Amino acid sequence: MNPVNYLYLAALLFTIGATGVLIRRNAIVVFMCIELMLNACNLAFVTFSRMHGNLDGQVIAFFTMVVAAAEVVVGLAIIVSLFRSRHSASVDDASLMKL
Amino acid sequence: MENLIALLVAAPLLGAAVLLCGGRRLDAVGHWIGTVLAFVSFAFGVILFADLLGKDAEHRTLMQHLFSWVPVQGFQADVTFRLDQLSMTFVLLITGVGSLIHLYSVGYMEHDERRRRFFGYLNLFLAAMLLLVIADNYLLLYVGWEGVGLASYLLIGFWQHKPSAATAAKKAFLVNRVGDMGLSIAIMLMFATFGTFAFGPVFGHVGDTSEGKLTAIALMLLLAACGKSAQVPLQSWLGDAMEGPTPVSALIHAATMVTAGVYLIVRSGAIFNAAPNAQLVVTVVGAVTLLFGAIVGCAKDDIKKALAGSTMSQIGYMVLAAGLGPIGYVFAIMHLVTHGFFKAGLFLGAGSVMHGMNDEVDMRKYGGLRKYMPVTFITFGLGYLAIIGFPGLSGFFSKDKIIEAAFAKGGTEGWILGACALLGAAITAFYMTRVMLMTFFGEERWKNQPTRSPQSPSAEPAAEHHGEHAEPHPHESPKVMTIPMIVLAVGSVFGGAFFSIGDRFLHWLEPVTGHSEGDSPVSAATVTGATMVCLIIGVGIAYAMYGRRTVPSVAPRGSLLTRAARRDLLQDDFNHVVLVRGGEHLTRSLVYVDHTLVDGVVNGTAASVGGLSGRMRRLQNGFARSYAVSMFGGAAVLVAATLLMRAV
Amino acid sequence: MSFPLLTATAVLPAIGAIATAAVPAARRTAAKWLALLVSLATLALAITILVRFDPDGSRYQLTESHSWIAYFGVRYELGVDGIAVALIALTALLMPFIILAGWHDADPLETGSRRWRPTQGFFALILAVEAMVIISFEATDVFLFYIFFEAMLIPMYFLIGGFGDRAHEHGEEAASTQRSYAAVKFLLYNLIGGLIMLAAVIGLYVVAGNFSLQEIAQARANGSLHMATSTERWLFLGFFFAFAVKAPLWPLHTWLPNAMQESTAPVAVLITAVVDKVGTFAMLRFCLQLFPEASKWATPVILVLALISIVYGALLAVGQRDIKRLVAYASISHFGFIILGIFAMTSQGQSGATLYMVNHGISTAALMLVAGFLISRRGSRLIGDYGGVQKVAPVLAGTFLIGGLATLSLPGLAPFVSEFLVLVGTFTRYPAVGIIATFGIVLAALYTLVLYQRTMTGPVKKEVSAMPDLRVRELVVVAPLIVLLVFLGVYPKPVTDIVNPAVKSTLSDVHKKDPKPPVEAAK
Amino acid sequence: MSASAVHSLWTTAATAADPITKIDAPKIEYGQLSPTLIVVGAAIIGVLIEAFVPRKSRYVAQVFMSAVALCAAFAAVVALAADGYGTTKAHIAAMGAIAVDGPSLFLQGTILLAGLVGLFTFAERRLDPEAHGNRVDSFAAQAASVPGSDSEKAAVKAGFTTTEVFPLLLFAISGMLVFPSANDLLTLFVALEVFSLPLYLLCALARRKRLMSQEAAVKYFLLGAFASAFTLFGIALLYGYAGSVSYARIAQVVDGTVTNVDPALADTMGNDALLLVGGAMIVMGLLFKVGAVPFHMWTPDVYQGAPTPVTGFMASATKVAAFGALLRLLYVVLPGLRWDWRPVMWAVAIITMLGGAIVAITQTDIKRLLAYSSIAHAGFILAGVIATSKDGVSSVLFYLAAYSFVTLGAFAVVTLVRDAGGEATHLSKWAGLGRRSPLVAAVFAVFLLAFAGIPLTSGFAGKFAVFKAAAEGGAAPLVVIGVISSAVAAFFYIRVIVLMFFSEPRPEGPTVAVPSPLTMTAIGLGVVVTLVLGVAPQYFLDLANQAGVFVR
Repeated sequence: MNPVNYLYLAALLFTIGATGVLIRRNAIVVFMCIELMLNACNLAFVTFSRMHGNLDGQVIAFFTMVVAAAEVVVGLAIIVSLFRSRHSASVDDASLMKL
Repeated sequence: MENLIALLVAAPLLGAAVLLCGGRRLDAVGHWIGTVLAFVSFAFGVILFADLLGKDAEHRTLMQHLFSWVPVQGFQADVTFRLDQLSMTFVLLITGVGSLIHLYSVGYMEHDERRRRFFGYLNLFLAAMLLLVIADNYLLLYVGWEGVGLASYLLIGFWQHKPSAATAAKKAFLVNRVGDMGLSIAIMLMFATFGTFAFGPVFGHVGDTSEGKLTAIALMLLLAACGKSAQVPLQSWLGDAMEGPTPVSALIHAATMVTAGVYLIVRSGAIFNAAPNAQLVVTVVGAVTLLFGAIVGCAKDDIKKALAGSTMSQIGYMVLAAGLGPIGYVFAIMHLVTHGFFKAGLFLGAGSVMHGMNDEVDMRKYGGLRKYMPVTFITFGLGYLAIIGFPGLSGFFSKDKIIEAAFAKGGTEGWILGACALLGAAITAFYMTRVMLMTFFGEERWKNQPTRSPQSPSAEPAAEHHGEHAEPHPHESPKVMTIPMIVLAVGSVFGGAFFSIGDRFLHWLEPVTGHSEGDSPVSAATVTGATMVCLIIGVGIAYAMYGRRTVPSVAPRGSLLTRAARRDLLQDDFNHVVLVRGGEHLTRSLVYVDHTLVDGVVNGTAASVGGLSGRMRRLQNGFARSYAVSMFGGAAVLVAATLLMRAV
Repeated sequence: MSFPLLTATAVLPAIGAIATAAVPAARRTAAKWLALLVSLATLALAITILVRFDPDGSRYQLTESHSWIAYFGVRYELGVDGIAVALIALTALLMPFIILAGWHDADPLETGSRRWRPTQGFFALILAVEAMVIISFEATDVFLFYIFFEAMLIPMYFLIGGFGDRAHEHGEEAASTQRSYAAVKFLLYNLIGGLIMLAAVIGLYVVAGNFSLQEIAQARANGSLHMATSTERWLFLGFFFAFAVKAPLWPLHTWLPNAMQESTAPVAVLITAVVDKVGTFAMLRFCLQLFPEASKWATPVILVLALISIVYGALLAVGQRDIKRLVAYASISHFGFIILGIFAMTSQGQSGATLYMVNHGISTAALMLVAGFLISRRGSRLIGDYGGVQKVAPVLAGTFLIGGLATLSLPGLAPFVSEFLVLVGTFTRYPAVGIIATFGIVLAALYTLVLYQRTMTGPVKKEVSAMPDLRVRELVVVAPLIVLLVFLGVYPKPVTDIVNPAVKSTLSDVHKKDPKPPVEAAK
Repeated sequence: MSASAVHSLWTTAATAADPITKIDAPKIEYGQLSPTLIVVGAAIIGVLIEAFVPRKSRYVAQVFMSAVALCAAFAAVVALAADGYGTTKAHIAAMGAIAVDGPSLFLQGTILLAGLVGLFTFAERRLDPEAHGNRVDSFAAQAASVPGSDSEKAAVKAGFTTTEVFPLLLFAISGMLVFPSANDLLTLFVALEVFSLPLYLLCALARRKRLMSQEAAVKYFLLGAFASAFTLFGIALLYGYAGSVSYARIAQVVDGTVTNVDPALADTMGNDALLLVGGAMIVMGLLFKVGAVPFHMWTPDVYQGAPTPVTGFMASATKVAAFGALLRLLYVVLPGLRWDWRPVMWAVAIITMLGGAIVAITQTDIKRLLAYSSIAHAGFILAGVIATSKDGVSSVLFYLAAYSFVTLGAFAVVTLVRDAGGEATHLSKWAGLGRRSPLVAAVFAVFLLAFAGIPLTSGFAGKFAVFKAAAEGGAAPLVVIGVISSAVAAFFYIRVIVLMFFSEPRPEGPTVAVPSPLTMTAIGLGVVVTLVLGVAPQYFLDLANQAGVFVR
């Protein structure tokens, strides 16, 4: 089938992820949506690499995974500490600072 | 010899500086310093006069160039003095009368602890006035012009603790400023037209320029003259100026300063001659003022105010004469000099009376003073005869000549002006007789009643010691005061005759002012006759009203005209309503505008930015997700915009 | 190269400022004396400039030129023409008096830690202002000028906001809020003006490629640098706006009354007599030289604004209840005259304007400082709180009167000469404008005499009945100023001789000739 | 599925099928990468120190080692620059991954100095009162413990200190060093994450006001990750467009010198769409880092919540790095697209300048105020970026250098003004500071005036340089708006000065702590640089000018 469709899929996933970030409250879920966006990027990379017929994209995908993993480590650390001090993982609760 | 000219001014200026900066240690001798320096200046005047007489008529002009004052490309204002017959006349008048009045003041101000300063001011005035008359260009003249204004301001307001005095002083200065505006505009016009404002060049090139320009210049000069010489419409300050000590009224507001306007017109004769329309205006102003002043003079009960009115009207005569051109210049000056004598004498007499009457100025509280202060009575009487133009006395000659000249103007206006002059003569006779009778004759209305009219609290400390007791003890003034009065009386008796016999004065001045006999429709004799008739009528009426009947010590309500005249023919009320009130409203509203509009706009902008900030700030609501929304939106817009850029 | 006289004149007060600020808290008096001595030394330097300057020599003299920020094409270029010399002399001259007059204005209040050193700060700031003003008079590099034109706002700002009249009708708290309002207003007005000028400065660089006044002016003259008409006009407006705010010209004037009202008298003098002069000076030097055509294009509007300033300022002065505000509005009226003289573009007008800057400086200083002494005695700025002062303090009243008479430009005192020159210069080219401006002299008489009458004459108010007369220090401040007023009124030639050549060359920059009188009588 | 695609796939498969005789090792110019390598190495050593050095001596070891490393790295940068790598020998190192040229060296130097100053403020231990007899810095004793819990108290009692901040700092710096010199999109992305992640953590480590600190961390992290996801997708699209992530390659494709667009892509989506959308998304990621409107909203909250030393470091170094990357992206990769992105950037710059300045007016917290001012400054710098000229580049470089030191100094001063609850950041508490401690107030006033761009401060020189470049680049309206907004900005800087000097001090007002030489050097350096760059900027301007050329 036409690899371009994979691109459409990637774009779709990305949008879903972004929407999730915008509408979900729970920090963990928001974070997962971001991961989803990253994976959408990966898909796009792989597809492009396939279409261009060079391996750069696939290599980049690996990098992305590593970075995503690192982000998970940091992100979870932060979110967990927040959760422990507030007993809630809701992003909206964390709004001491405003205006 | 030229170098003496500067000394004329220097002497009194030195006096002023010493006395004003000297401090209290000079209090003891200050007045004598001032007086001596005044006489010194007079001495210089006499020497110079002798020198001038030594020369032949055509070369009687001394010039002294001191230094270049304001040199800017094309604009050359130098400190140069010019002493010709005209200036000389004034120099003698000013220094002569001035010195006498200094002398008089020594006695008059004896009890004032600020006497030193008084003499400082008097000297300052002499210096400024002399500068005015010997300046060789209009700008320097302007300096003297405002200088005398300043001196008059300081002297009118000399008793500054009296609000009325302070106000009068301010008023005098302001009204004069309006006149000065005219003078400065005139100078600008001259500079724009001739590229200079020195007498010689300007008069020399009058021929080369259009009549319109000249008329403009002349009218501006006239405005200045009106201010200084209290001519309608700028006359209102003179009456109030009587708040000043009497010697000041005598020197500044009778003999010298107020005549500066006449000097200006005569000095600028060349310009006026070339601008007949302007001359017509001058004559009209003169005629109106001489009637105005006379009428006001009739109504006043305050002896000084009455005299002030008369001054106004006499100067009206001079201005009228000056307006007539070469026909009248000489006589204007002549009347000016004689008036200087008798009016100064009259004022000094009035001062002497007040001195004896605890500074009472209301004539209705005088009466029968002749036997208490004989010298004053005689000198005052001579002055009186002089001013009404009693045959043989100085007023007779000078005024008569002016009336003739008025007729000699010819044409309808000649008749009208002449008529006014005659009428004026009649009224003069009336009000002066009234003053005379109310003061020196009739029963002694000051007996058994406390003087001191409440509305004028004690001015002179003289009153403060032998002040508040029931009734005054009229007494003759000390020698130091009477001597000047006597001298002036002599002058006012013989001055006119001396000048007129053989036309001495005419020949003396003619080189400067030029002279022409007009074509008078009526003979000199007729005019004299008419004047006599007017004189008799005036005196007669006055005698009927004030000599025969007893004078009520409280002023009767009087006719409408009288009441109007008491209030300077409502001219002050007009000023008050239109200028003062209107001005107050204007300034108040402007202050409001400045605060709300001009300032408000700025503050408003600032406030609106602040409000905007407050609103924008609410977007920052602390919710991470809404931040994300803005980012997402931003990204979307960014992408869309980029694509759009490519599309268009 | 020779001794950098101009730099020295500017640097000396700067060093003095630092030194003064460094004086330890306990030694206030030492700081005062130090400041006074520095200002006197600066005066000495200024006088040497006056002596070394040759009126008939080249246009800019004592020039110094060093590379500074080559990357911006900015050079450290100093040079003085007659106008600058006159104004530098004025500045250096007034400073000792200002310092002396403010001798006790900054003695510390109770509050504040012992490290808080208001006195040192006060005098240091004054000297800093002097340094910046002087160098902006000397700068012939637009950028250099701009930097100090802007930078001088900061010390002024602290002077206005930090130090005010001691006794205040509404108490110290209200006073400090009003002060900071005035200070902020001053700073924002001038800063906005300056920033708009910054845009114009950048624009000028883009067009001209460098900042050297002389180079650009020459290039304009010989046509090698062409500016599009619209560009020139925009740039001119950018410059003029800043200077008009500084001057101040109606309707950009409203900061001045607040600033002068809230600051102490010496600082008020500093504002109106010294700092504001930079604005008018800059119009003369930069606007006319850099943008001659645009200047001519804008002249009608500017003349009208100047006229409004004259009349409006005078009328508002009449309506004031606060002595200092009154003087402030009077100054606005006077600045109207100065600007009128500059843009009349006649030699009389511009010489008059320059002379006016000097004279106005001296006369306002005299009037304002005496007013300050008066206020410090009674502790109120309201005219209504006074009356009959001349009875109890005749010398004070006398000096006050002389200051007032100078303000209403009485002949024989210095301001008369300059005012008349301005009027004549304006009249020869724009008669109507000249005549309207003449009304200013009547109004001036009005507000001055009303002020004098209300405060000094009349029955003695009991609050003032115990008022002491001028002290020695105060006499030392006032007397020389009055002497100067009289001297320059009688013999202004020394100043005009210095100024005239500079004005001549300025006029040639704008290709204007004096209108010839139809009748050449003088020749 | 188009034929050509299959064909290309086969060919690659074929080449891949060939027996591999030898792999030629990639050529890495270690010397030229030394600055980065030193810092990374130091960071790793730091981790080891955490692991093996006893708690007592960690602090000293960490501080000493980091300081040495940063100085060494800076020395290396200077050496490289002196060796001409900034100008003549500028080239692309590490197989095209890293550019060693003027801008990167200049920015690396700036970042390293900023990092050093940041390190000093991190290491400050005199401000807080001693807890149980041992000095404490502004970081949580034990980040893991719940705020206010017993474990936290225990940690404090035990005198724990989070010395991990130093390795984290070093990692962040290393990422920032790479960021502006990255020469392909992948490196760019990795560098972005490398310096972002440590910052996220550092934000969470405040000793006082931990809830706010954690909140700041969460917001920063989530939004940052969100933004980097966009960046990554943008990278993917560009890769799709050009078939490569190397800047040079993409630039060539954009210019049309080479065309290797996969026909399949070409006919499905007009390939420019890929380019434009991808470019826009990457730029958006960078604009997020520089805090440009509308991607700025994290700035105030994070600046306020993070420990002040971190804020200072972040505010200066992040901006430097991000603008460096932005410049390189726009000047090296997308110059061919100038006419597409310039108008957009115009708009961004304008709203950033005005927005930042206007909102700042009504701020009541000094840290938030500085945050908004940093937004406004981002706008000014963007004006220089838009100039698209050599002058534009060098002016931006100069501005960044000047700005970063002022910012560090300002935040360092903020750490000094304290009351019972830690730093007294509410403006009302600053009232009358000038009376209590004139020196501190004066120093802070200097910084504020520099922010406001008053002449004789570095702020003015920078602003002038940027506006001048913009004007010459034909962006006169931008200059005017910039001038207006700096007038607005001036208002709130002045407000603070008024507060400090002209208003009466409160009785219960804050005290000013006497810092250790560390913070003193930080502040002193800030003042010195501010004044030197204000009075005699010539040398540094020349430096920036020489460094103004990107290697392609």
